[in-house]
Amino acid sequence: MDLLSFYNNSGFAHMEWINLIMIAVGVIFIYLAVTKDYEPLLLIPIGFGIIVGNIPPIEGMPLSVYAKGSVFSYLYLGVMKGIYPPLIFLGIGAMTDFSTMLSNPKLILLGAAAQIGVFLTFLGSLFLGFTPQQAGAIGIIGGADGPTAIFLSSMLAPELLGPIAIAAYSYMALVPVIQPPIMYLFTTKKERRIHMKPPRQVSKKEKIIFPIVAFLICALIAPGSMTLLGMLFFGNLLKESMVTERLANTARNSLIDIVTILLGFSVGASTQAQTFLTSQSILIFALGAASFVVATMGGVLFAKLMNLFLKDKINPLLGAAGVSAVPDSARVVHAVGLKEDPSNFLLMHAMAPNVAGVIGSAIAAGVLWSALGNF
Amino acid sequence: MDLLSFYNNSGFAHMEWINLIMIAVGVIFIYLAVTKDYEPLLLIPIGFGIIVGNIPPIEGMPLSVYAKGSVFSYLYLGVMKGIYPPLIFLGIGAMTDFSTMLSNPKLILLGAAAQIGVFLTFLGSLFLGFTPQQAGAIGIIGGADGPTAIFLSSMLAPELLGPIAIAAYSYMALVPVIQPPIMYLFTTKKERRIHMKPPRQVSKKEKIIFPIVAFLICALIAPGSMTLLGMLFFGNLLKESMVTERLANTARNSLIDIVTILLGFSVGASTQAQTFLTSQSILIFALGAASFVVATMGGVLFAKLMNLFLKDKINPLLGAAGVSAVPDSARVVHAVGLKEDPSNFLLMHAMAPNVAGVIGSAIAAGVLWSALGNF
Amino acid sequence: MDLLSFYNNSGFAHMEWINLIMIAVGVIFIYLAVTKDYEPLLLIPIGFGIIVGNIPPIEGMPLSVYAKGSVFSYLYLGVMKGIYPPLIFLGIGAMTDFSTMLSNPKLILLGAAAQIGVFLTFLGSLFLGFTPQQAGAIGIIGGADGPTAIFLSSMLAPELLGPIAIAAYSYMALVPVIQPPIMYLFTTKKERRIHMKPPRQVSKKEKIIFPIVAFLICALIAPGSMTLLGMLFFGNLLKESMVTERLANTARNSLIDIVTILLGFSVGASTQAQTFLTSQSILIFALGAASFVVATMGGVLFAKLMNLFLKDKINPLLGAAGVSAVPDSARVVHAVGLKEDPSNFLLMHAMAPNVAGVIGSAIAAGVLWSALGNF
Amino acid sequence: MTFTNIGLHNLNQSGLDALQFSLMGMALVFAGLLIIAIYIALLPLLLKIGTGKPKQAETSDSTNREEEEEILLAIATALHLHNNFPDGDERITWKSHGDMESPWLVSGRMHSLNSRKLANNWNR
Amino acid sequence: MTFTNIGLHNLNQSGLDALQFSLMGMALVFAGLLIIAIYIALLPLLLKIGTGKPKQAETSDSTNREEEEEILLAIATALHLHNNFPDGDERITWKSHGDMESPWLVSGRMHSLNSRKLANNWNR
Amino acid sequence: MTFTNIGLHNLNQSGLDALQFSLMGMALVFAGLLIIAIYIALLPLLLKIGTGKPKQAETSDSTNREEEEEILLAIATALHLHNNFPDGDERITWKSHGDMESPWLVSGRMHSLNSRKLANNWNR
Ligand code: NA
Ligand code: NA
Ligand code: NA
Repeated sequence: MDLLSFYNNSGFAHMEWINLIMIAVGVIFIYLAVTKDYEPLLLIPIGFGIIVGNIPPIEGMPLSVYAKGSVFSYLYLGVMKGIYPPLIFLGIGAMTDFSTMLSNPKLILLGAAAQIGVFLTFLGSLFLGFTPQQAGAIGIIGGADGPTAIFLSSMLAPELLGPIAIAAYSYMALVPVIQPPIMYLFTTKKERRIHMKPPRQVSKKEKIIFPIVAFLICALIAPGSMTLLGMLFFGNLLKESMVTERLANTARNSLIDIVTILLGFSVGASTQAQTFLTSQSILIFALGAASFVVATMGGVLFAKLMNLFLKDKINPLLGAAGVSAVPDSARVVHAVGLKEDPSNFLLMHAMAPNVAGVIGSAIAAGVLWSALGNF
Repeated sequence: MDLLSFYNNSGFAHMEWINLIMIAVGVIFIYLAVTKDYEPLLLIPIGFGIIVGNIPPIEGMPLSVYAKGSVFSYLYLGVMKGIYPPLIFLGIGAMTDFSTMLSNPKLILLGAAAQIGVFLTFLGSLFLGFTPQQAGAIGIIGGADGPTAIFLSSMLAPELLGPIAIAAYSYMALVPVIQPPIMYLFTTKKERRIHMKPPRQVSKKEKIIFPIVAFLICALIAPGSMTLLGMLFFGNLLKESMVTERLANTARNSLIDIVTILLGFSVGASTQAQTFLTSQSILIFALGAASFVVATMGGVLFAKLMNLFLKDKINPLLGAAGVSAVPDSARVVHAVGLKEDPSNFLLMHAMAPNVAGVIGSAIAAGVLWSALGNF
Repeated sequence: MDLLSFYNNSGFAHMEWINLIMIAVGVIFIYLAVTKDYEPLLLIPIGFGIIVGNIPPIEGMPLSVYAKGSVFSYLYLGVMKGIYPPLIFLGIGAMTDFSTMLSNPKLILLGAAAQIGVFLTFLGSLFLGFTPQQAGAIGIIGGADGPTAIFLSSMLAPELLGPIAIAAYSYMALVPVIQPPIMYLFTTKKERRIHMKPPRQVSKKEKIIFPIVAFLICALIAPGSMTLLGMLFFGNLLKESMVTERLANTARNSLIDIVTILLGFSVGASTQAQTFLTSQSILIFALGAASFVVATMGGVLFAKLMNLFLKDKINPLLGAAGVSAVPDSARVVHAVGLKEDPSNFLLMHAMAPNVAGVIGSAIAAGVLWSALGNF
Repeated sequence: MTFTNIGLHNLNQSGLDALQFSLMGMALVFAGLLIIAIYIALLPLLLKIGTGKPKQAETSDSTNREEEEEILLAIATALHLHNNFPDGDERITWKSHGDMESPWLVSGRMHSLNSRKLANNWNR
Repeated sequence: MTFTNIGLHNLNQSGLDALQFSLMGMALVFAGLLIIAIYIALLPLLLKIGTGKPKQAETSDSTNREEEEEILLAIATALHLHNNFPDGDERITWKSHGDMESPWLVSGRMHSLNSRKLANNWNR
Repeated sequence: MTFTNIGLHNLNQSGLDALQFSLMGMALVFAGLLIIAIYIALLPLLLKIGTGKPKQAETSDSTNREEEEEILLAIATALHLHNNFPDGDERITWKSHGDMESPWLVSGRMHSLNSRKLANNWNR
């Protein structure tokens, strides 16, 4: 009980430089969120979680997310068991307006095309020696959808959940940096200037029927997507039915906020440098970046392919919104379009491939899960 | 990994016609909620849950509420362990104003009389060959109170929870259809035109003391009702004490909404046709309907019985509100009263037997539980 | 199934006079909260919980917090596992403004000095024969911080959690009664009249950096404080970052309210007279009172000690706010100051030692936990 | 992971032809979203057919009269409640429309109770 | 369930006389609600007796003066806070009244702090 | 607990010197809060040094022009959205600013998207 034993029980005794690196990463996340407004709702909880997770815990004391019986381990259960992501999807469903998608169904296919990033990254990860389960979980980073990535990792490769989640959210935050160069590279100035027709009005009836039918289609084709899409479309039905406004309101406010806080913090706190900073993690970050690039390419090029057959040309920038990363990639599309032609307003149109991309990657996750899961 | 194996992993391969029937039931629930405004806060979550629960899951994959380790099974835990119903009662308590009941205590007895439906249905279920535990759980459908029915089923007969919950909520939604004929049958035109005296003002002090004393009375008589009524009166104290307004507010908004979403959805999702569509379920629906009819009769006839002794006659329509189904049966009473005499306003008076009926069926549930539970 | 067996199953059969005493205590808690506005957000849930917890449960039926499988036992899990207190700290963090503390860092030391109450009570409890673990948990009552006391008790001495929690909250509610005499005793009229300089403006940048750095300092010195302070400073970062306003809002409203309801109620319901009314509990209450007195003395006397060295004298009343009991002890300081000199406004200045006291007792709890925990 | 295991042979392990699987996966994603797109494109047509028939204006008159009557009753109820129940004394609570803080909301409910009889209020 | 087991004999199985039990159950439900009803009917009388005695107007004067003084102090505090603490700089937060966004709320608290001494504010 | 075990010997049991431990504990509490106090006292100085250097007004001009241009674009977008998308038809939802119920919020986002290039907006 002397000074030495106190020192040995303090964080100073066990702090390693790799923990300091991770703490610096956490601080950078918070800095980016505060000063650059990059996805602050995700980066601040994750960033602070990283800082907390890299304080060296006292040997045997129930402190870290990995310590049996610790409070953080209970909060982390919602990540490990895959409970938080569907609840977030419930809230997102209660926020999402599928109107533009309903008014221009052609744009939905762009959300399918962008999923090429998922499968190419899957193949790349296999090539580099990851197991099929790990490769599937890494591939889904290309879906650009945080909750989907966390859900699939927790089911297929929980040992990689930390790096996959951090990679997914980092790149989602960096969408305004990653996507524009690729969009410029694969489109001509003339293409970027294509104006879209204003969408038609969508009736209440169409909006109410949509979540039910869309759920049935997706769940029958890929039952593995039932958990995420069931909650997404359930939330949307709560919103569109007009008679459950108070439930939709709670789902898209208190509920999603509580889950976002717990999810972000505990994912961040799971990144102890000792298990996080491995060569695997670096590979995952490289694969994740590649996957975002490929997905963006996939969307843009598929739009150009569709234009070969369509009379009313699609602005191929919209393809980039197919990666999802809702709603940031839609905003990036809008911003690039505006740069080229200050009268070209793509934001609302970009929401169609954007939300279709969410559905698309949930289907992809369902397919990967059902084929690769260890049941 | 060929087309055939994909087909075998899809929902198409395992879909049976009984699942399609259940999906149609789910769609009908949603349709009734949207177009007819029947209990939408319950029917929409349950309806969508039924649809989700009847997508054939992939063998061995953790998808359905019954699959170990699935997300839905974790959400369903709150149903199975009986956790959601008391939390809903907390919110209901924080919403309920017991003023009319406090101003006219005679009307409370109507809420007791309607519980005859519970015990007659219990006897009927026994007669038809159900076990005593199952019969108790089926009887409580006559309590016309969703959370109470779910709570008691989860404790006495979890294997029947699905049909009992669906029956209870269906009939609660159909109260405006079921009750009026019985009310007309057992009352004369003159009785239906009886006007009630305006209630007296109730002091703050009475309102604050009420939940404490009422809880003590009920819990001492039937300790089994402690869980539900403890939460109901706790919520009411939060509301009436005036010093915990923020807690009451959260209990009757975010908290009850979150629990309602999870409860409704997971109860719905537990109705897989393969286990749900049995001859037992059909019997339960028949018994449930009978139980609502008997409960309504019980309330109306007891009011007429009381009138034999009272100077200030009670409008016997108020007896129908004793079944609870808060606040729908009170509204039905009001509507029937208005039809007969456009100057007869029964709504507020009907709230007294209405909330008394909630307390009454919670006591009945406590009695059934303590006598029939397998401890 | 006759009248006798019903009587034996009722609460009347098993009610003992010690249960009636506890029920009276619960009623007194509610009475104090309603009529005197003493900490109603805590006393009303705890008070009603005490009433519920002292209804004699039916033998073997899953009713009480201690009965395996009961609903209340699930709600109580959040207490036993120490989950509720950090979530409450998250909400408190999202409410707390550290500005005054940042503008006058000298006052922080008063929050350290008041923790003398914790360690002297620890020694006193040891002297009286409690085990070191129990003594640590009792000592923290002097921290005057409900969630910290519950957290440490659940980790060190769960068998004493009930009495410790009730003692902590009782004395926190009685701060306006306990502190003033001590404050008068140890200060002169002249000292009580010392005016404080108005605090300086604190920049946004300082406020954002503060929770991160303060967390690192505390967690490295006492990693055992990581759970509580991690959440406290996380909540504060959500508030101060300005970009996560919606998360901060949910943390300080819905989330903290839900947890407060569940925590208060289940702590109250854990006070069954049969296990609660022991000689140990009486000792704990005596030690708790002593600990509040010592803590107040510690703060006041340390302020006078500091004045020996400072040019700008500190009003020693501010020392009393160092015990935390946020924000009541700060209000008491303000009220006593106003009594002496109607132009002396100490409220804002008292918030500095007040919130420093929260941090101080969390550090003390971390130190006690890491040294005394059974890992 | 030791990087010793890089190579194309990884794409064909433990019975999984990864390339074929990926093509199949993309096909399923496209299939799902394509069917949704087709459904969306066809729905307005279907709805037009569906609502073509029941557009019979015959019942509207009697319905309107019945409805009007009910509105008058609802207003009467509302006024009655407003006059006889002092503020804050009664809130019927929960379900469908949250707290009923004003008697006008109660009247709204009364009205909607009546309108349950109306068949074609799906479009509201 | 095979429907082969229908019959009155089911009402008397495994030691449970279902009919007697049901009667007892209804009796308990009535007992609970009847006692509540009686309690409610008697409470106003009890409260009248209870408040009959302490209706001594003697303390009201000194209390009022003390209270008034405190109100003045509270207003002074409020003005002081308003002038010396720029907007948004300090929120004392949590407990009892939620966020204290305006100094007037603080003053309200100060006042209620004082009023704790008042014995008969139960009726407010 | 039987009260038979009262005494100073309890302060030195099972290898724990309770007195020394308590002193150490108080020291740690003081250490933590003292370091925080020192940090707080020094931070404004550090921030002054930190912001002393980058106060180069050179980029401000080009930045301002670029920014102004973007503001105009944002306003144009806002007006476009307002005119072409009937109320309630589109809410982009979630993240960063909650529901975007008015096109002005969208424009605010557009603007902040652009301002990501600005280096020294930490102080806003
Ligand atoms: Na996607
Ligand atoms: Na009932
Ligand atoms: Na403290």
